[in-house]
Amino acid sequence: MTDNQEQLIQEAVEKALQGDMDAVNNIEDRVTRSKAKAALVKAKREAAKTSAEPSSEDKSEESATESKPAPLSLNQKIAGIIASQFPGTVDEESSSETHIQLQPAKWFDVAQYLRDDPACLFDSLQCVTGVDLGEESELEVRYNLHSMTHRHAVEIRIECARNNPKVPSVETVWHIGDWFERETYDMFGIEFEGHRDLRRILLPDDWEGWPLRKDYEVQETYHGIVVPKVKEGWE
Amino acid sequence: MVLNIGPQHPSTHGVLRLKVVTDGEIVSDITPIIGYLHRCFEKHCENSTYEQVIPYTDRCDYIASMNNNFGYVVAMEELMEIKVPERVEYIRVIMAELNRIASHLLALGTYGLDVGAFTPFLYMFRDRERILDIFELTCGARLLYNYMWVGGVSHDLPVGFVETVYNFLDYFEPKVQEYNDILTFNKIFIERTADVGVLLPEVAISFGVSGPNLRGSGVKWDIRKDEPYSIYERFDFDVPVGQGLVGTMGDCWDRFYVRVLEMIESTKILRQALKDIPANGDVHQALPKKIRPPKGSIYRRTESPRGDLGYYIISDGSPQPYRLKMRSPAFTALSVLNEISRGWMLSDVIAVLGSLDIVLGEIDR
Amino acid sequence: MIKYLATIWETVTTLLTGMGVTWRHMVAIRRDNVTLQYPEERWPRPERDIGFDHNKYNVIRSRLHVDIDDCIGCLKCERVCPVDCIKIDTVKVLNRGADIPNIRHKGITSFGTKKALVVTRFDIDMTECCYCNLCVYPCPEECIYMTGGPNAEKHDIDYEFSEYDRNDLIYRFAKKVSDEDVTNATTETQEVTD
Amino acid sequence: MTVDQLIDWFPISATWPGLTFLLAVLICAVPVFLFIAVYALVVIYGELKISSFMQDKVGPMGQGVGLHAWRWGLLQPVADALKLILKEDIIPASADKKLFILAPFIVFIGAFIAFSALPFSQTLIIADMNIGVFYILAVSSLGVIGLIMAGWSSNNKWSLYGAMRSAAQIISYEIPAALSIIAVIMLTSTMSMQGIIQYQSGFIWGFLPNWLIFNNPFTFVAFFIFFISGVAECNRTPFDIPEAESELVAGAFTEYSGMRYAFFFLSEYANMFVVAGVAATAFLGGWQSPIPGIFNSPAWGLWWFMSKTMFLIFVMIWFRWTFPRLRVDQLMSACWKGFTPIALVNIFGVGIWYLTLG
Repeated sequence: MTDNQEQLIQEAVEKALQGDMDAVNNIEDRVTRSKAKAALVKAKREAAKTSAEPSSEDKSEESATESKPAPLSLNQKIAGIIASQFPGTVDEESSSETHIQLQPAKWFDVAQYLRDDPACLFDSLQCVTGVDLGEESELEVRYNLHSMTHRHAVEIRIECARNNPKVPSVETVWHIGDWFERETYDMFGIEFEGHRDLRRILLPDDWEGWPLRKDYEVQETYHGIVVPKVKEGWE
Repeated sequence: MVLNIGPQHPSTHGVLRLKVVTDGEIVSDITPIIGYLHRCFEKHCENSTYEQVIPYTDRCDYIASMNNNFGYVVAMEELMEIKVPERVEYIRVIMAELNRIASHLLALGTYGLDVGAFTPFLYMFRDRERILDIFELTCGARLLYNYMWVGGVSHDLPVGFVETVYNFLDYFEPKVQEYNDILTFNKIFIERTADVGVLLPEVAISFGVSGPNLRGSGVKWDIRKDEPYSIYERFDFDVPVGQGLVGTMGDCWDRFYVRVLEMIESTKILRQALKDIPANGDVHQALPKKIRPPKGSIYRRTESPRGDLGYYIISDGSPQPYRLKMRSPAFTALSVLNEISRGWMLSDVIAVLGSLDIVLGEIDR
Repeated sequence: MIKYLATIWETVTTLLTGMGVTWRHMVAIRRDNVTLQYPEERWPRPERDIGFDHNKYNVIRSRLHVDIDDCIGCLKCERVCPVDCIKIDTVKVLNRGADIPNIRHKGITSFGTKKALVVTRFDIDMTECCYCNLCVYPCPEECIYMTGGPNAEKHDIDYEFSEYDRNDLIYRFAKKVSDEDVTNATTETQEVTD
Repeated sequence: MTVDQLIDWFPISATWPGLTFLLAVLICAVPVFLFIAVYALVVIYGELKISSFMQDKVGPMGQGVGLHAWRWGLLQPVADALKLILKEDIIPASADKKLFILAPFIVFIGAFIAFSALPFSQTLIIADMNIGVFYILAVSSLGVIGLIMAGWSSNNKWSLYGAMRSAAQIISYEIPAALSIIAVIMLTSTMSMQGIIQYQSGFIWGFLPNWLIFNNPFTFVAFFIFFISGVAECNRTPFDIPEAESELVAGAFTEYSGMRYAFFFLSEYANMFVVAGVAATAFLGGWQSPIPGIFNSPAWGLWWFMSKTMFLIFVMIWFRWTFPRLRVDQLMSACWKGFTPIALVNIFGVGIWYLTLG
């Protein structure tokens, strides 16, 4: 690329940054014009990143709790309560503003406590999501709890190993846990100890493999039926 | 005797099998068996880009697909911190409320069928057709729209849209009184639904039931009011709650009547939204060229006609969602069926199932 | 005793009001009949302009149609389709924008862009299409649209496209040309036409 | 024109009494069967059209190329009948064959032989027995046996449910029907159908025809009791629990198809006609004309009887497309706590009214 083309793009990009775009548009050669545009976009993105950086921290509090006046303090408050009641279950470093990371060990008593403690009163389990954190890293279960009386919500995450994932079941604390956990087991193979009848809920009972894991391959045939249906004359 | 209200049955609202243990007519235990309509929605979403997910969210709750889109789009915009122009917000609220009326009309109509009354079903479907014509006018499709996109809507409103909706509202309001005459206050209907399948508030909350089923039991919880998203805090409408006018609070009749009142509330919202919808504004202005949300996760709930429709989206910066979980309200409603219809007769199980208003597409995803 | 009579009275009155409603509907059938006698009366199509910059553009989800002469083979619609029901194969042309008469290939599209590829295969499987209209938006040449789309006057809107055989629902839009015609048309050196 | 006159009319009646009796019965039975078939087609068409009008639809209109349902859907019932006849008669493998085949005929016989006592006009009656009404009530409970056989023999849980429910319903709704007929017999002091109608000639209270419905308030209520329990006897809404579509798929007839299903269909409509006919005879003055003086010839008599019965059948169709369905225990409590006590009160009421006012 000749150097005058380069320096032509340079000053076109500066002019465009101050606002007048026609400097870039009236470069007649198509190739250099597209290069100028690309350079312009790159320059704009750096500018945007530097300006966006300072503003992103304070807006990332738990989205569902903006009704609470001090969003940051809720997670700290709840984490504090849990830590005080059950020392050693909350590991501080990985729970950020939006969620609380817990050890699977005493999760059942923590859940019981969260539901009955007058300060929290999380009486409705909104959603249980299973997550596969990556090819070889662990699995994770995320509970979204919500309190009908205090109208506040919190997210609790529990990690479990990949080979034999074990998480205590909260089915007796919130009745809906029964079906949510069966679905998470169905999709991820996470064993929920203490669950009444842990079997697949959506997939047929004798389906092999856990579909939503990242390392999942579809089985070839199911009862003789070829699973991936390929239409003839199409591929 | 174990009776299979099988996947192929006139009143299971989709492909659902109920294993019912009965002695004589009295039902002692019901185990719903689901999964016949499982289409791996969450696996599909992990292999398609963010804008390709929208037609899939349509097909979860195929009766209220505008509200499904709305839930997904609100969650995505909060994840990507996109501010949508005023006109788009108003269009979305109008579409969501119209779809809520259409979905409630279907729920009430099929409930009449479950209880044995044929004619109200056809009256309600005749009115639902008018709403589907409005949707066809706007985005071409009648049931599955792919209308709401992340950051805007696919098409702007057609010319003469506001008058059409006004005509519909004027046509629709007297019709609700007609439904009340023929079905809601019909003594046989009251006999069949009052005090049947009573759902206590604590049981409802611990089973995660939400929407009209929860409000029928007297709990005043509506996400449009308590966790306002989009521009719902601008409209004043009240949240109808079951008072046990006929039987005890929380029975099938209350859930039915809460849906009838909710339709009237939706018409109020529609009238206010239509009054002050901004005339100009490009609906494609905030559409991002390439949807690449920043790394992070979000759980956002919206009020679909069946209850709390939640989307848990985890993105890793790539144009495809890393994990997308849809929390379906009908899933929780079905889990409470066994709890409230134990000890009733066989025809009551059908009545209770109808009053919970479940859609199997959303349960099985 | 009073309660017994009250329920009887309430039953009779509510049942009679219900019967009154159906009687009114029966008597007024000529005024508010809703059904359409299908073959004679057809469903009215939404003929209207929704204020887009295209002329007479109306949005309708009926049958997909492709003006193959305008297609430059950019594969955008194939990539965006959520159910992968579009399959396109293209072959590189020797010189851009040149017509190749013997395989009826037009070099310039109606928007004036010069084509660099010959589209040898453009199949849409309408049985898998989910009518989401996502392929219509990214097309630079606006050559793929639901009939009645941007150039509605060329193809009137039709929504009756049922077939007896499922394979007929796979629409093949590419020009019917044998493979070796295409290969020798695009490989041997051609004198530059423009 | 009754069977006895027909027997005397035959020259060989003295030599072979058995053969002539058989011939006479045959000569009377065939027209009645044809009448039922034609009447069923008319009522199916009526039900199609009335239900469609009530639901803002126009019903079958015979649109489209080719014959289809001709003009205004008139051929639709014929098409339905042909469809049912031509369809394959499936007998489920595990069904109890003999009972399965026999059931529809018993249900149809129950309704068919009740026609012999219905007074179509002054002269047009097949057998003017002096126990006419009692005979009809007794015979119409035959259908229950057929339904139970159908429910039991098709070896399917749904039909067993349907059969048990219909048995309980029909038997328990015969009580109020019979009690309200007793009120009628107390007044007319004869059980023969023609006798009841003769009693209802002339005027009452000046301008009203002397129909029993206007006789006194108790018979007025007895008419509605009889009519509603008649609706319950032929399993029509709001009492159509035995073949409730939304619960029991099709109740006792789930496994039937083709000709056998047609017979169940036919017997349901025949039962409707019998109930409407008896109600018209007992309470609405059978073939008496509304203006007692004129229009009293036998031809007019047939017209009045048919129009009253058809009106009552229209009301039954009207019920079906308006009301939801009662639950089984509500149905029973309505019968035993609602209709039977009122029917008993009617009997006393009629008695006291008859004694005091003469």
